[in-house]
Amino acid sequence: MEMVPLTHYLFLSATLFVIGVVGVLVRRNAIVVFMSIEIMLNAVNISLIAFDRYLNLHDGQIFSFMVMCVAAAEVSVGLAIIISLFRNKPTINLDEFNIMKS
Amino acid sequence: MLLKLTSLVPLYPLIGCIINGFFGLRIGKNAVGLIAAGSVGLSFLTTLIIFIGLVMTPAEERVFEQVLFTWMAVGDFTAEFGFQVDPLSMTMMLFVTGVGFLIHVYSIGYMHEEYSFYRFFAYMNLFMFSMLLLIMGNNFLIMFIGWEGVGCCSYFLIGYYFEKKSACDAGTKAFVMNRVGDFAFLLAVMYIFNIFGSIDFTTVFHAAPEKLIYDSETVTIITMLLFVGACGKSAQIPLYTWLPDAMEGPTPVSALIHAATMVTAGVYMVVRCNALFALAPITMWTVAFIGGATAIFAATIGMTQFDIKRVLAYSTVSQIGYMFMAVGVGAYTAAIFHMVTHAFFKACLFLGSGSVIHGLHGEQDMRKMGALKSHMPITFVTFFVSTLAIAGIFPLSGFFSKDEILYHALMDGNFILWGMGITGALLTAFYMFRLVFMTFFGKSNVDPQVHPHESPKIMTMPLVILAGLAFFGGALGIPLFHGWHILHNWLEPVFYFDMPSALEHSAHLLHEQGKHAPSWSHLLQPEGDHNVWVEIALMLLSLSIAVAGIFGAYICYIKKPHLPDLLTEGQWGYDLVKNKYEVDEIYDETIVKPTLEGSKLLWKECDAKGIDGAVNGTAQILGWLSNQARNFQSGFVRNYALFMVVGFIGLLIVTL
Amino acid sequence: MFLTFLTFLPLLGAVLLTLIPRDEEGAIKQTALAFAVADFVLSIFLWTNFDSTTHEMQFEYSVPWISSWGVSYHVGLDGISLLLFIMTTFLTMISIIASWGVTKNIREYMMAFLALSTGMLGVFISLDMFLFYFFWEFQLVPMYIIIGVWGGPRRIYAAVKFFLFTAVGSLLMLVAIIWIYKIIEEQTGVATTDLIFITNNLDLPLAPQKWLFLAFFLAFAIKVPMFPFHTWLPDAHVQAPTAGSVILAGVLLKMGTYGFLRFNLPLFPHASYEFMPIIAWLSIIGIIYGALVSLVQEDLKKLVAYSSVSHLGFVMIGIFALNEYGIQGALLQNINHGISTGALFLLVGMIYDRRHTREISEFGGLAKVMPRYTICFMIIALSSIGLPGMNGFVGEFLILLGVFQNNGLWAACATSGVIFAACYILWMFQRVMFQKLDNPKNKNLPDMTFRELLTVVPLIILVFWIGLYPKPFLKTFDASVEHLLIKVNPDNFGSGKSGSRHSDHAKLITIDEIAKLNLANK
Amino acid sequence: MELLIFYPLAGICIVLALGVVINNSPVNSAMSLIGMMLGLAGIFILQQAHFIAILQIIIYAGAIMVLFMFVIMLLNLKGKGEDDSWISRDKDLLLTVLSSLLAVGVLYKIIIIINAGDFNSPALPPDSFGTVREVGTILFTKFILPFEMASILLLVAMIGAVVLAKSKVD
Repeated sequence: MEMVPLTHYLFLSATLFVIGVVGVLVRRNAIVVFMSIEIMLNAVNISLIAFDRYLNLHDGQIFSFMVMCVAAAEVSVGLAIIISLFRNKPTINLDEFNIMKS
Repeated sequence: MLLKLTSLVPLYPLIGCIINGFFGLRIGKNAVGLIAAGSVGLSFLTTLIIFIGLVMTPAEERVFEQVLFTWMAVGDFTAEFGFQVDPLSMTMMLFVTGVGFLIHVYSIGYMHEEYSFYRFFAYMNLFMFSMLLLIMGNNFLIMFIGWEGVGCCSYFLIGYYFEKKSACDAGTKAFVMNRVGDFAFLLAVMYIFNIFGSIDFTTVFHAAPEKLIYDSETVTIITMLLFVGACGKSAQIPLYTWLPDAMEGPTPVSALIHAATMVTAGVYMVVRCNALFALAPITMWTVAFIGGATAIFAATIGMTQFDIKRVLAYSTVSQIGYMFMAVGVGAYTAAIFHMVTHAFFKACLFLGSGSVIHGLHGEQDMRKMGALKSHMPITFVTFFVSTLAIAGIFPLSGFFSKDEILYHALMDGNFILWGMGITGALLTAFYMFRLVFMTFFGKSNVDPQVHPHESPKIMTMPLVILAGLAFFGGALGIPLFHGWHILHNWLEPVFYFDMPSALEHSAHLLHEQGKHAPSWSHLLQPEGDHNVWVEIALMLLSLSIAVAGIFGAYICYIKKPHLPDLLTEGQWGYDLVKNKYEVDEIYDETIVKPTLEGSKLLWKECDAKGIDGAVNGTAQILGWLSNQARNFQSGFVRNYALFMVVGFIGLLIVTL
Repeated sequence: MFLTFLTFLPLLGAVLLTLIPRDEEGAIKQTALAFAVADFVLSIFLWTNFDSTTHEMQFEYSVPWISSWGVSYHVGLDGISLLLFIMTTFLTMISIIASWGVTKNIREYMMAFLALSTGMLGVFISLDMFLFYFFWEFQLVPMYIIIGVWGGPRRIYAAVKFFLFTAVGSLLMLVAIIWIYKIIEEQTGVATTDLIFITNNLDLPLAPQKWLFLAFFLAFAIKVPMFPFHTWLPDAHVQAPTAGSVILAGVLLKMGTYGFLRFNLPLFPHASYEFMPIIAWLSIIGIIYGALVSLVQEDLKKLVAYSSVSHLGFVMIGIFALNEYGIQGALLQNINHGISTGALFLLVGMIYDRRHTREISEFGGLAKVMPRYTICFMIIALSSIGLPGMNGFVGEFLILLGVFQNNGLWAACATSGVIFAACYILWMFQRVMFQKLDNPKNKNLPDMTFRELLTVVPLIILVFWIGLYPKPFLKTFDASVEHLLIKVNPDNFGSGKSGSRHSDHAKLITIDEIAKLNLANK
Repeated sequence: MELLIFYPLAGICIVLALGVVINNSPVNSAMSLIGMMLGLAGIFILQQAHFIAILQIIIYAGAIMVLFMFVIMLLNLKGKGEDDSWISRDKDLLLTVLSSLLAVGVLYKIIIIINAGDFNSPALPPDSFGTVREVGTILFTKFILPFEMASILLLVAMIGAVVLAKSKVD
């Protein structure tokens, strides 16, 4: 039973990461942007675990655990922001919010 | 011992000037006039005393130097403030202070009803001080102080009636043209210091033969620059246009500055530097020819002018041309002799014309004069005597001095020079008598409500003295009889220049530089014999020329008054000469306008657009750049994310 | 210690001014004037007990400031900087008297002036590169404020332009100072910015010398407005208040020339020798260009500004004649220019206060109405033309003499500047003073008041004093210029290199000297 | 044999990830995201990282996605996706092209690196590699500080979320 080579995992993580990035850049809907960020974080987890297993260490896993905490925190705060954004303007289309324009 | 008083001579006019300058208004007109004339009189007396002192000392050591203090001392350049008295400067001092004194007395009367009486006399005294400084200075820098001081005072005095724009323009023009001359003079002084390491007359002129090679480039450049300086000051061909305009000033000013003293400063300077000029034959020829050319050129213009003072101004320019001609051929004594006699009769002519103008309450145009003979007897007599003198009629001084110049021009110079001289003499006789006939003889076309009157005593008395001097001035240089030429014996030691040893040194220096010495034998043959018959013949010839000129004037202006109009109307030659060959206009077009346009161009284009443009340009570019950068802050979160990603990827690409 | 006190006295005055309430205008002016007069009088003592036989620095005082970098507060005066120092205090006093008429928040005005005075004095006395740079930047700020707040209509543009021009120039200088700091550290092991130590020990091949020379050159050329960098001067002068113009023309421009003499010539002698022709031609262009452009100016102050570009062209060509006539002439011309142009600006300011216009066409025939004013204006005009017997001529003649030693053509072109000077000044003088009094507004202009006379008469006295008896001034320059020339004259460039090698022993002593000096003052 | 499991799982994950990005309505994309999370959990198990897999399911698939669904429902966005026609916008077309190009560039780069390195022979870890016990012991011995930090982080996030959401209500 040969093992799945590491490169495949890295390849998978890379593609997922890229999809996440494209999602963030392209979509105007705040919620979907958040989801793409989640995808990017997961992509990172995959490569962590892959290396972890390859190097026979547990640090990767601890790190991905931390990533998950951060992700959770980030989602909660992000969604709270979206809600408050939604309150002052009835849309969550990111392009509406360009008051910061110089 | 008596010579110790030299520093007093310039001091009196200076004190006079300061007193008049500061307290003029308070002490009233008579006091101001008294102080001014008195100070010049005092300096004249001290000059006489010094003259006596100088005559008593034996001929060889008749050079007395008195140094007051070191003015500038930097490195091995030292300029002391000192005076030098030798026969040459003594003659100059004598006639400058003498004529100056008479003119001061005259101007007390002439300027009486002027409001700023004190200002006039303050400037006149300042002028006397600078002129004396120029004459008595013992080095080039002191001469230069006098040189520019004189130019500056002539600027003030020409612009005395400062309400009149023409007077101010004339003053500025005079000062700037003098400045052009001073520019060349300054360069010459620097060149001299560069070669001799000192600017004192004694050291420079003694070292001249050793240091300078005969007819070498350096000596020619120095002497050329000195001559340009002299032209600027003595109004010769290229730089003469300021003198006729200087007639805007009051008449005593024209008499003192533009006839007797300042304009002769150039001749004095060239004569003083004869040691340098003797080594530069090319410059000597240019001096002679420019002198001759100016003599004729100015005489022709003089013939066509109708303003009485303009005629006299052009006659001054032409007479100084004679002096330069004499200097050019090496006859320095003749030049000084003519300068002295010229001071006498020209001052008398100017003062005479002043009293005519004074009598006619400011009328200067000859066409509105005539038959003043009866109204102004004294002025007429003195004027007539001086005109005879300037024309060169036998017993009077003009005859002797002019004849001597013509003689030397023929003997030492060449035939063309002599020809110029003779035609000049003819023209001088003609226009001088034209002036006399138009003003004093003929029918009186003075406009009726002006009734001419004789000038007061204080004005006519100097006229009489000057006329006397003009009459007996010839005694200074009686030709033919050996030893009778007082001036020659008096000035001879100053002009002694040992040409053979100078040529030896030059040949020696040339050998050192490896160049071969050209043959200078033609210079070494002895002085031509002074055969008497040639001189007498010349005298008779010039006398007849003068008489011919007078007769011509008599025909044109007394016998057939309409003849001149007949001959001249329509002729383009006449019109050309009438408006002074358009020299002024040419200068305007070629020099004044282009500089003004050029500097406007410089200012607008180079400064405003060029450099400022560049500076403001960079400012605008920076502004534009920062504007572009502003667009990056588009406010869309997405763009920021994109920049982050792009940045990150760029890093990635760079590092991997 | 005396020198530091003298320099910071005006600053002390400025601080004290804050205590006086704003509306006590009389008191403010009096105290400001008191400080300026005290400063001037004390600086006279500097000159009286200045020993002009040695070139060494006098009234020296050194205390370590930032010892880790080797920067020490090292001040001192020598022949070159002494007279400039005194002229600064003198002109500050004169300009404070001249600004009696200023009403707009006079307190800040006086404070800015006194601070400016300290900045300028600091520049002339500092013998440490870092300190020099500090004062060099410090004096910019008050001048910027003076032009910016109390100036004419376009003052903001002029002030900003003035500030940027000088600041940009001095940045390059800072780079050069740091580079020198590095070189000195390599060569002698002692990391210090002490100018005296560097002047004695710095020994560079030609190439770096050239670059360093250019860096300093740019900074100082902008300050002395040399030809291409001069456009800030007319704007700054036109918009600055009268007193500001006097100080700007009288002192600030001299910092540039002083900088050349203190930095460029002694530190980079070989480069100065190489660059002599270029700078000579630049100054000649400056002379003729300045004179020509001022010929067609309509605004009086702009005319005087361009004339100072021309005068300082003379000074620059004098300095780079690299012989004692040229440099002594240039130093003297520095003082003369300060006096004559300062006085010209005072006089122009006076008619500006009366008529609130500087257009020449607005005036005419003032001689009838204001005789005293005309006489003063005439004397100052003639002195700036360079009439012999007045101060301008002495300086100009020495400079031209020095330049003639090197090259006749340069001297000829420079002397032609003298003719143009006569043209534009006399033409201006004629249009303003003479001719008919047709403009009704000029009919009843009051003549000069006593206070105005008080500002101009001392300058006129100085004009005649330097003109007729310049010996005391020339004597002060003698020793220092002699010393400067030993370094600069060409035949010891070559030996300069080997010279510093074999006499290292001698050099080392100076290092201990510096150390000792610092200890002594602890 | 593991490859047989790995490829389908990876494929599903990629497809679902694309679904998240492409789907117009946020609900569909939320659903596909949940699917992807579960797929990933499977991959983790494949990697013997059992602890992380369980966590993945509980935290990601469970908590975070629930939160998403909650917010979507709260703001009733489910029908609103259509104005979000992200393809047709002009300016952003440039953006998409640019980002996809970049993505391809990065992928290409990563592939080069991966092939260059000799990663593909993973060591064989002992059976108890990814179990909860082992990871737990390490977590509470070596990494106790990060663990506590994480708890504080979560606390802060909670307070933040509450403050942000609450203040607007009253």
